[in-house]
Amino acid sequence: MNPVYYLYLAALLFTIGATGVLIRRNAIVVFMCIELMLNACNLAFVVFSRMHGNLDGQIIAFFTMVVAAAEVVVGLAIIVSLFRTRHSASVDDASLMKL
Amino acid sequence: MSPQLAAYTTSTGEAFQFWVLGTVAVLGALSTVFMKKAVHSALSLAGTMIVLAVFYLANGAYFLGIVQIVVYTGAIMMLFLFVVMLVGVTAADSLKETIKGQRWLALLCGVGFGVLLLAGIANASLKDFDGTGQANANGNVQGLAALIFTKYVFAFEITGALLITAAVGAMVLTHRERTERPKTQREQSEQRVREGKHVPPLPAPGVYARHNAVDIAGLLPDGTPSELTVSKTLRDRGQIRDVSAEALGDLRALEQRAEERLERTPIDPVDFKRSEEASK
Amino acid sequence: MNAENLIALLIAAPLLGAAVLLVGGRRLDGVGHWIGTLLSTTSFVFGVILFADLLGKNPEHRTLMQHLYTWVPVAGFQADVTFRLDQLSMTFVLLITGVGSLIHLYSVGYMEHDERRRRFFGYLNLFLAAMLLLVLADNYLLLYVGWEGVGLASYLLIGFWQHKPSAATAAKKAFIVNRVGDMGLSIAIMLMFATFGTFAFGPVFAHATGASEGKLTAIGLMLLLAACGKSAQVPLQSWLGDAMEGPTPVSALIHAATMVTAGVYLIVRSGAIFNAAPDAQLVVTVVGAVTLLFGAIVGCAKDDIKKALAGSTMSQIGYMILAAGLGPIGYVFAIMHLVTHGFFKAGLFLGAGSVMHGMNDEVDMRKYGGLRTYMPVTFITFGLGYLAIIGFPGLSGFFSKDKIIEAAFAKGGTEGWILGTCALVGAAITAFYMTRVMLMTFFGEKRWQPDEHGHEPHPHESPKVMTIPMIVLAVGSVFAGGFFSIGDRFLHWLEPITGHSEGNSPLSAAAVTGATMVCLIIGVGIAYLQYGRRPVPAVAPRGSLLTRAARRDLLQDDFNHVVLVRGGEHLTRSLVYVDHTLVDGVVNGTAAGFGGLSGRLRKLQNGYARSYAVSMFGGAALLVAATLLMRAV
Amino acid sequence: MSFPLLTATAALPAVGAVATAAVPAARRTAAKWLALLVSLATLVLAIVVLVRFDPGGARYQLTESHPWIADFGVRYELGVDGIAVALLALTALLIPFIILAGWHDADPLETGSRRWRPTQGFFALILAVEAMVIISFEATDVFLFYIFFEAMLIPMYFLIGGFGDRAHAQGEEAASTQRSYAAVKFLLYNLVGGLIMLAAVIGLYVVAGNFSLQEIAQARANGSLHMATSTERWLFLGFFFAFAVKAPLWPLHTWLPNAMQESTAPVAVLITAVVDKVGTFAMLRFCLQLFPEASKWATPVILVLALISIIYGALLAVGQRDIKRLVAYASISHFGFIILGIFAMTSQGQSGATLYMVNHGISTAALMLVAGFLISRRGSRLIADYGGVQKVAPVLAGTFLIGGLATLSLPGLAPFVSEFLVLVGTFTRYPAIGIVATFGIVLAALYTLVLYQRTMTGPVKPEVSAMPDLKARELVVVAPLIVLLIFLGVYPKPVTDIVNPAVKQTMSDVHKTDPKPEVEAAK
Repeated sequence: MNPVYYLYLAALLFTIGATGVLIRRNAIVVFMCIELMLNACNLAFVVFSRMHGNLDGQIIAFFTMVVAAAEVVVGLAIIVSLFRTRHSASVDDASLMKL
Repeated sequence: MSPQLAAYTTSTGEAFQFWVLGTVAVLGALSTVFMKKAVHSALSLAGTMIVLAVFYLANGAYFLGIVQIVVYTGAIMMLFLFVVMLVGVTAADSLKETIKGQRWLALLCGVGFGVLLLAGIANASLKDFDGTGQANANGNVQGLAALIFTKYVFAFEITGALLITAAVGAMVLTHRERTERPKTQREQSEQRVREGKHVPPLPAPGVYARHNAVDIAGLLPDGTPSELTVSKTLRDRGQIRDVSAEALGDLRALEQRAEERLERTPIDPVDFKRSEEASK
Repeated sequence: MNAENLIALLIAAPLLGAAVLLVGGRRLDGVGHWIGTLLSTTSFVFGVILFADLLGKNPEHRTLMQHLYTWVPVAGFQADVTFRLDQLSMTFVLLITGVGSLIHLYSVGYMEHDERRRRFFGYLNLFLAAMLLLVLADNYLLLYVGWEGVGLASYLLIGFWQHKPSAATAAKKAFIVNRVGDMGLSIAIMLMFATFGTFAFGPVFAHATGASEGKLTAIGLMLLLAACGKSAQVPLQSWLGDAMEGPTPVSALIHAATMVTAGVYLIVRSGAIFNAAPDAQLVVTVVGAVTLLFGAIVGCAKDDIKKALAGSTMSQIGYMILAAGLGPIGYVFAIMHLVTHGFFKAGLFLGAGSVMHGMNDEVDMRKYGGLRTYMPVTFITFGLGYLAIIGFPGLSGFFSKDKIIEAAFAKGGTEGWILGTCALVGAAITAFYMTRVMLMTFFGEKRWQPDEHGHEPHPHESPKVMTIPMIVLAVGSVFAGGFFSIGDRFLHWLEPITGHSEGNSPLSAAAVTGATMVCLIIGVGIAYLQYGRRPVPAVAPRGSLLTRAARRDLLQDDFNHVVLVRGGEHLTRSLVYVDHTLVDGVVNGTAAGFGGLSGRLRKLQNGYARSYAVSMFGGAALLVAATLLMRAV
Repeated sequence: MSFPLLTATAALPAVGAVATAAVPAARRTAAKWLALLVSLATLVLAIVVLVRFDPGGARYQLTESHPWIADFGVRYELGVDGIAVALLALTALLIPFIILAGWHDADPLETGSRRWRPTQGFFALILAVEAMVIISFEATDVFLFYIFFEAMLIPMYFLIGGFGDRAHAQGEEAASTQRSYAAVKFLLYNLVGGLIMLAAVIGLYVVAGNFSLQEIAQARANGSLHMATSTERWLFLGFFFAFAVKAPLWPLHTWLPNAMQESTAPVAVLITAVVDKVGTFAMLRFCLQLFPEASKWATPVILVLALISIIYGALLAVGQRDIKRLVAYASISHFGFIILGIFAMTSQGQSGATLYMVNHGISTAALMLVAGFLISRRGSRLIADYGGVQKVAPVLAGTFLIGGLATLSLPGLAPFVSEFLVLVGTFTRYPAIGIVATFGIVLAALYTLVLYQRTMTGPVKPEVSAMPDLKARELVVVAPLIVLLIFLGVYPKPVTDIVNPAVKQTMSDVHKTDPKPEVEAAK
């Protein structure tokens, strides 16, 4: 088996995650989908690392994880405070930006 | 694992592992997206992540594989579950689309993007795999550490700053400072009177002391259930148990027995039958 | 001191007067009229000095040039402020300053009770300066300055009583109709520049024969258009009648003696061009002939004394234009008639002014009658002027008009006959309408009545300051013609400038004179029968179709009104509409279109983050597609 | 290095604008005097420029050149030729009069708020416009010119939208709606023009590699810079469009009547007498020098448009009911003459057009400012609201008449010389167009005299019966303009001497010579 298949898998997961972001309304699920996309990327990075024979790809994946953690913390905080004020976790309810 | 795993071609074992776990990962991803309840989504995602951790290990990223399980699946996904618990269940859980055309556009874009991406990967000449054997010669963790603290030290420091900022930010966002005195009970009741709805306290759940579970709606005098008596979360989840029919059936039976004893003509057998059914 | 240097002073004196009087303000109210008169007279004195100087020279060297400065120097286009004083301009200078000074004097009395008299004299001086500039200019552009300058002065003076809407309208009309003529002059100048590369008199006339006849005809016709405007010739005659709204001295000076004859000056001055363009000349004669009949017919029907005289002016200038169109046969006589006409017509207008002065500014002749006993001096001077204009033998008009009729016949061929006949008929009509004016004003019963305030006019003779100019002019109208004609003095004086030829008249001079006399008698006779023998009705009878048309200036004004004024109003109004709705509408429509489009596009911005995400995702997909495509290609 | 005189002429009003804006709210009068003094000092500098300029010398004089944005070859390059000097002097001359005429136009209605400083703003904006116009006349770098050509819009926008006539028939609210409509219209029209020009400026850079007018013109002249015919034409159109909007040429004119109608008279003068001149000036300097062949190619169309402007503007002026609008349409007609003169491509036409720019500036200023005084007295712009003013305010009526006569190009007043030169210049090459344009002078007489008749003559209307005559300040504004009109009408040589060499250069740029007359009669 060629390790390229990992890349196909990563692409597939990424696409599924992206589609999920678009069709789910629950902010928490949307966030999960984003995590899925990030993980798909991480997989790709790790495979690239293997492909090139150095560890830089893994480093990037590592950073991605850190950033994802930070993002999840802030994002969930936003969801919680949003839920507190509007009693809803729907992303569609946060549409004040329209005219 | 042995270094040759990370060589140009993979062993049959890895191939087998890939196909099995890959299928699991995809299914997990799909159910993350399509499960109706957020908890199920979270669990599916956790599954996918564990599979990915295994893949990391298979690709020679031992450190990341462990981190993925410990930090990601262990910490972050738990955070998700906590939030799901906090937020509870809302109407947003419904998979019904509210924006016109959104779903079709999303699927179209998704399929298009995916196909293109896959085509792109297929197109790229990715024949050469050096494998991580060389890089992991001194141990994967040591290799990573050497890089992080030399080449990527600035990025690492900045990431640290980011994490601190995120932590502070999360606290600021969720922290609620009372800027005004909380309303006293008296003020609350005055407000209720002024608004003219629910002047008395909300009715309690439970019917006739036969049922005292919180998920059973109280019955109004005509025998119909009152939504107000059940907590909103249960209502949103649709987890109300309606016992009104049973109560009405009991009433009918009681009345019938009274009729029989008083030797009057029995009333309306059809109604009776229905109430029997309902009570089953 | 050289005589040339005096030329600029001729103009400077009245210009100074105008500046002082108009800028000086109220302080000068007490002496303004005398300053104006003095400066006008100064100019006349300079004129006389220069005249004496010219007479002392050989006829061939009687042209004085004074170059002041270069006016507009642009590559290839050289306009200088240069004055040319030759016999022709000298004649005009004397006429203008002479008659002008007399009329200044007259106005001192006539305008005595007008609070804005100072300004009136300022305008009169301005007119003199402009008119002198017109006749002294050595190139057409400078002439154009004078030409429009007199137009401006005329505008200001016609509208002098501008609180009267009729006066303001008449002034505006005069200026605008004149502008149409001016357009002709400017086109003529442009044509000259394009043809000759210059528009100075000397070079243009010297090379006139070198240009193609088509160009010359065009120049000639444009000059004729200019002359028509200024000299109130058909078809641009309509303003002259209305111009009588101005104070009477203005009518005398500007609209009888001097300014309106500028057209004749222009044609005679441009003789070299017309001589080389016979077609243009023919048109000139036709215009002249038509106008002389037109003016005469209009003059017959008017009851307003000034308007009757205005019709007469038009008609007399028609004679001059006719003569000028005849070429060298007629130039001299055109100018001679112009000078004699200047005398008698100014005299007649001053007389009319004197009558009005005594009659509470009544102008309707039907309300006069029998005035000869009340104002004898006016009667006599007016009478002499009358005899002069109808061509009574021995008086000025007889000599000058007779010569023009002769010259018309001398043109030869059918044209000669037609033009001559027109001139003869014109003479008869002149005799008719002038006799009518005379009879209605000074003879018959008195017909005046108290006005609506109950003031009955008390006709009285005008003060000396007014009668003296009238007397001087009357003397001129009696003797000028004879003085000029005896020994062909005037002919010899002007010949070096205009040239002269005898032509070949089919009739002898005596025959023409005889025919003229017959016409004269017929005209006077009919008038006497109609107005002398019968009492004049105080209210005008309805009259025949022709009379009614003539009262309305032969409907020419109505035509102008309907076609030009109304049409113009409609045109401008619809253009305003078009500008607002179409030109501006396109712009506003574009703006509204963008507004609508942005309203539509705004709906795409529905505020749902997921919607935006879809477009981002779609964009990303497109980018991937583009990348792949680029790699594939 | 010598003293940067040209920079100084532009910098002085710019600094003055800042200083004026900084004057404290309570010291309104000080701000006015400061602005006036700055404008007078600028006039002095302009006169120094005029004196130092040698008509017989090099084409561009008093040049300054410093690198600015080196990467794109943009330089801070100034220099004046005869045409620019004349217009520079005109601008510097008119601004003091505009300031003096608008002395009370921006006084705040209620003097309470200490932060409210409209007066300072008004005068600062005028000075800012002056600085930008002056530098546009001086710039010989296309990019530099473009910057200020566009930047001018900003202060103008606020002048139009922020300050209007006090009294308004439909009340203050309607007035401010109409004002902002006019201001936005002005801005949008000119921005669109500017945008298209920007594209052309960039295109020019792509083709030529730098922005220096002199270098490009020289390279064009000696053939070292070749442009494809279509490229040249497109670039020309880009430039011309912007200038035609600014000028304005039919059918891009509709912003002018609105802008002039809604702004105060001094600002209206600023628009038509100063700012719009940049458009016609730029046609002469940039269109003809940079794109001679394309200019010749476009000439027939431009001439016809100019002709339409002349007749159309005059006819619409006849049909107006609003004094300021009438003057605006008259200006459109006059701009038609200027453009006609420029594109007739004869020495007379171009000298006449330059002279026309100067004269039109002065004559419109005279007419419009007097009209402004009139309007401020009665509080109405409608012609029908006046009548018989001559009787109660003869000096006002007299100056108004002289302004009107200048507008109708009466010989003896300055505009006549220029108008006639334009007509002659056009006629020698295009007789038919010359003749039709001559109709413009008849129509000019019509609209001017109708305006005068309806407002000044006739019976005195009760509303105007107490109208005061011109005050000393107003006379100080009008009298010098009238003197100048007469002086330049009688003796235009000082201006033509400065302009002629520059026109000769331009004529050689476009490789055109004057048509020869049929008969060489001139000595």
